Amino acid sequence: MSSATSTGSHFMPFAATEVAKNVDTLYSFLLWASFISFVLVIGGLIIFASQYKRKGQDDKTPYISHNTTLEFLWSFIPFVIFMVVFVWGWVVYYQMRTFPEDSLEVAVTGQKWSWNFTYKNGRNSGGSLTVPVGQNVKLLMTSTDVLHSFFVPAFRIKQDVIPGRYTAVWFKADHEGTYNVFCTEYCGDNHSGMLAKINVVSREAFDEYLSNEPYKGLSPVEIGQKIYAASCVACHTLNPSEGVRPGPTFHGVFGRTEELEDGSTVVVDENYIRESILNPNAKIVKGYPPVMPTFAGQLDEQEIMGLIEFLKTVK
Amino acid sequence: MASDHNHSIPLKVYFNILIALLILTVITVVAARIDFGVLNTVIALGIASIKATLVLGYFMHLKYDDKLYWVVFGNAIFFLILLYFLSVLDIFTRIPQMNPL
Amino acid sequence: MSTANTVVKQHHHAHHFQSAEHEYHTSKLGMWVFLATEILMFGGLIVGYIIYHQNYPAMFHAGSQFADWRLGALNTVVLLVSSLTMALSIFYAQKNDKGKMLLNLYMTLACAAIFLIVKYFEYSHKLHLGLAPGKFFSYTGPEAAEFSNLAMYFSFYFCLTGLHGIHVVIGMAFITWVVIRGHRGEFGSHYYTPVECVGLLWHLIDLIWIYLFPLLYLIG
Amino acid sequence: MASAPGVNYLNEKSGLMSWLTTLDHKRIGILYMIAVMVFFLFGGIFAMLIRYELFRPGGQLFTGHLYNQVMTLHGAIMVFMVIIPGIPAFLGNFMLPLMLGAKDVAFPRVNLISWYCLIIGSAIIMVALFQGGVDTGWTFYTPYSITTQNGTVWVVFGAFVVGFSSILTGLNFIVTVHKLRAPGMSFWRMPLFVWALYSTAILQVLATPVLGITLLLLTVERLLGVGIFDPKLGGDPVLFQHFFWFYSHPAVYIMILPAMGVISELVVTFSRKTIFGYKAIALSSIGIAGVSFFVWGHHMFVSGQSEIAGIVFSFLTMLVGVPTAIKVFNWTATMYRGSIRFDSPMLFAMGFLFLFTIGGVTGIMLATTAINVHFHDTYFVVAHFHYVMVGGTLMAIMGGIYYWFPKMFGRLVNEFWARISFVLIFVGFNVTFFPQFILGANGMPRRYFDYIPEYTSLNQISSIGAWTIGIGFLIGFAAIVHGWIAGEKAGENPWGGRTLEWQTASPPPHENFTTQPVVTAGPYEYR
Repeated sequence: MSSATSTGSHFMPFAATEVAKNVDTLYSFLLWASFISFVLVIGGLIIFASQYKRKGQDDKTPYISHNTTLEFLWSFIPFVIFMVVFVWGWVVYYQMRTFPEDSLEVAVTGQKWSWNFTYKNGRNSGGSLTVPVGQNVKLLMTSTDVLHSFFVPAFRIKQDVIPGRYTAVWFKADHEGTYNVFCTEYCGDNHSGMLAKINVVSREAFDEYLSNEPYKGLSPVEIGQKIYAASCVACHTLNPSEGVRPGPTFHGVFGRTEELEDGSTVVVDENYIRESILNPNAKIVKGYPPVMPTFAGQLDEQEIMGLIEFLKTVK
Repeated sequence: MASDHNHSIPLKVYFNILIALLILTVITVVAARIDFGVLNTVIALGIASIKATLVLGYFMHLKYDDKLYWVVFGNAIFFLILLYFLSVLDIFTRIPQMNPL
Repeated sequence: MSTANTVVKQHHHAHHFQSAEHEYHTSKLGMWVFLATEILMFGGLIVGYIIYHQNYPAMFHAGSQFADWRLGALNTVVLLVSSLTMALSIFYAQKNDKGKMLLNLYMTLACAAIFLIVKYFEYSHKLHLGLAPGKFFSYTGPEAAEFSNLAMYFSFYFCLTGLHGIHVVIGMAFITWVVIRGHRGEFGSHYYTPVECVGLLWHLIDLIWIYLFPLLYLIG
Repeated sequence: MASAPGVNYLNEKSGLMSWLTTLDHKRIGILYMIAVMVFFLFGGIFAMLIRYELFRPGGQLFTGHLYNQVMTLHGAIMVFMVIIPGIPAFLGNFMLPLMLGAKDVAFPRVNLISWYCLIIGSAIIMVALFQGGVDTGWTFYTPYSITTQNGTVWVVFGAFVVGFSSILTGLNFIVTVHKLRAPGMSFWRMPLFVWALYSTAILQVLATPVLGITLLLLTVERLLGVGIFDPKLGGDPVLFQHFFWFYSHPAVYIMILPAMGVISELVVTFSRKTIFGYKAIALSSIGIAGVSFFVWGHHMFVSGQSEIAGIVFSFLTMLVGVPTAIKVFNWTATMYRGSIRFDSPMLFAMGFLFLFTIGGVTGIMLATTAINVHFHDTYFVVAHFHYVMVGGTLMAIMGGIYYWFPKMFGRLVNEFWARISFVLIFVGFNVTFFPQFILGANGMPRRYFDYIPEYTSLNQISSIGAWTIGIGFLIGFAAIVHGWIAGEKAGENPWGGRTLEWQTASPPPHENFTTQPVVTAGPYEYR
């Protein structure tokens, strides 16, 4: 069992896929090649600097204008190295971008500032993706608002997510564990909060996860808590001490009287919460930007109810 | 004196060039009425380029002037074509992906 | 500097140049480099136009049906003639023929004005139909129903012709400046750099129109 | 035109108006110096605030919204208002005519207009601060930049005006190099700084107009909603990136090429030895300028660009590495059997070589498609471009100022404080940015206001380094201001330079040379 925080070689994070290992091999080759060329140049610089200090005001220096052989060599050798690196990079990139036929396909939607994953059987999951170990997984991704980018350091994959178009990545995780997902295309106020997790689990655990009712045996409050952790946490705190985020805090939100942009007030009740989830820009609390995306179509009635019940408990 | 180095182009040449340009305008309008399929754009831009060459060569004196001006202008055209081709290299080689759902 | 006793005013070249001829060639190179930047600026927009034209050929075809090729052709002829008169004004400046030089410059101005008037009628016709760029697009005919992004053709149409039109106006301002100096008798065979440089700008404006005409009016 | 002894460009006229309306390239150079130093101060303050915010995870000073505005302004100011005009418009303006043996640049009025374009453009950018700010990042990627606050229009339009400044400077330099060389100054006798400025000018003239039209379209997009880059209206946001990087990649070389030119001058003078491989360095400047137009897609490997385009751009990018490597090797070889003095300009030149080499080799990593996928938009990229932009260009600016300071003001900068500033900047720089390579390799994305706790310790090291750099630059600037007012009088040629600018008085008279110099040999004849 490995987690996303355990480290791999040469400052890289843990490599959880075959492709990631291939990337690391190329990377360590480059690291060593870079180190050697750096030592050659800077070593030369330091040696010359210490050897040839100015001795007096009338020092004479030899007139060396050029040396064709030497100049050819130090143009040609880097060129050859660059070409080797280019072809090697191409081979690994080809592997990264050739999609296997037998993939588990998952639809990914990025929106400000959360990730949403939908399986083919309609199972929907916000904020975390569960996949089986040793299985090719193809993610088909799009965005509902601006550019985002789907980045999993442990898999060494990254792909921009573009509104109006589908882009794709694939991976085959060889180790069970939980891995970080970051958004790496700047997308606004809470870009750095647009995180998700990939849970790589055994085949059995995955089958159970997919076949189960997602909320079997959970109370509405617990359902709401899960939804909050997946979709709301990036913009709303549970406690003001957690810092300032783009949206109002949920601390004591239920029953609170909020002042709106137009100066009117509204009491936060079930209807207001429901409206704010499905049509967020209808009533904006004063002092906050109108940036929340709609969750209509992403949360079903059971989940909205759960969220409302959960918010009642946040005090 | 500036004029010492100027090849004075005979007036007749200017008028001939105008006539050539007008004829080419007629040709391009006529050509647009006939459907050549994908070649439509190529033909239209080809005729435009012939016209542009005439304007550059005679009205703007490139044919007679310092070759350096030609290099400057040629560079602009070259990098413009580069902008087009390398952008298109991406846009028309993308593999479309479908929503699985 | 020449000491020839002519009726025209003498031009004194700036003192960081060795001679008037040095100044003439330097100015002209500067003008050509400037034209290169103009080519790349317009070119970027034209490249965008061609790429989207390839993406949405049917929509652009539908859009170009609204551009009246007869008016476009008329404007092409007008600009080609103005290019000739501009070239002739330089020719007569070199020949020290002040009257004919000015006559040709006035003819160039007249052509530019005709161009803008035609453009005005084209614009008002389109705006009247609601074929405005971007969010002001309000046309509701059958083409708009068929192509949801028909507004994009008109966005390009107005951006390209608008930027070109601004250049026509700027060009006219420069020609007017040359006319005023010409009336003062500053130009002749010894010194006609401003006439030539403004001429180069004017020809470039013509050159760009030579491409815009088939792109916007003819192919679709 | 002969002028009386003791009369130079600084004291021949006085009063603020004589400066604001001057057509003298040297005075315009000084105007650029003041403007760029002021802008750098602003950009630097923003950098310090960013590092304070990132000292710990979670919010310290700002909300995410405010942080993104600070981050955007840091980027936009440093790129458009400091580093791009930094060397060409300031050192270049001052030195180019002197090095060519000319009295001025070809179009002095255009030169002054270009300074005003910079100032007006910058003022317009500043207006955005009072119009709700701007939080797009300096790259203005669509569709985010279409949807976010109204201040964006001001910044985009301001950058468009600043672009004109760059175009006009480049235009002036190209024409000056072609038409105003002193008698005998053939192309192969031009100093390498002039070659570098010439290559830069080509880039400025050919690349900047495309940025101009792109930013203009973005402005129109926001005002009229034309939909050319808006996916909702059928536009392609990736095409915006193509257009943007068609300029902004060459812009990277607009920033670094003149720095390379400065280093060529410094290494030669302080080694008192002719340059090794003059033609190779000169041609590699032109080569870099040319190839730099072909490589922009390497900023877009994961942008949704096609794989084929990615491969082609990766290949072309590798080609840029070759002329860059040639330069580094040639500078090092120039020091072989030289007679080296370690005055502060030379220290900055050696610091440049050290940092630029690191920036260069990490550049090759980033050019490799497979590795770029992991590193793209992480702190690895942030570290890489700071190594070339700060470690490269700013080191060269500092070295260049100290080197040409006696030429500009006839005085010397205090050597002790200059060296202190070098040590602080050099050490602080590595402490700041080396940890960022590791952060990036570990996966920390850039433009993050907050980060996961695993990244804390490296971020803290980085912040401490940043404040060290800040102090180093403050000391350096204080030394410059002190040198201007009360520096020790320098001789005509304190470093023993051989290029033409050292053949006239320091500071030079109004039209540079009392008698027209005639060139009979190459620029670095140390025999």
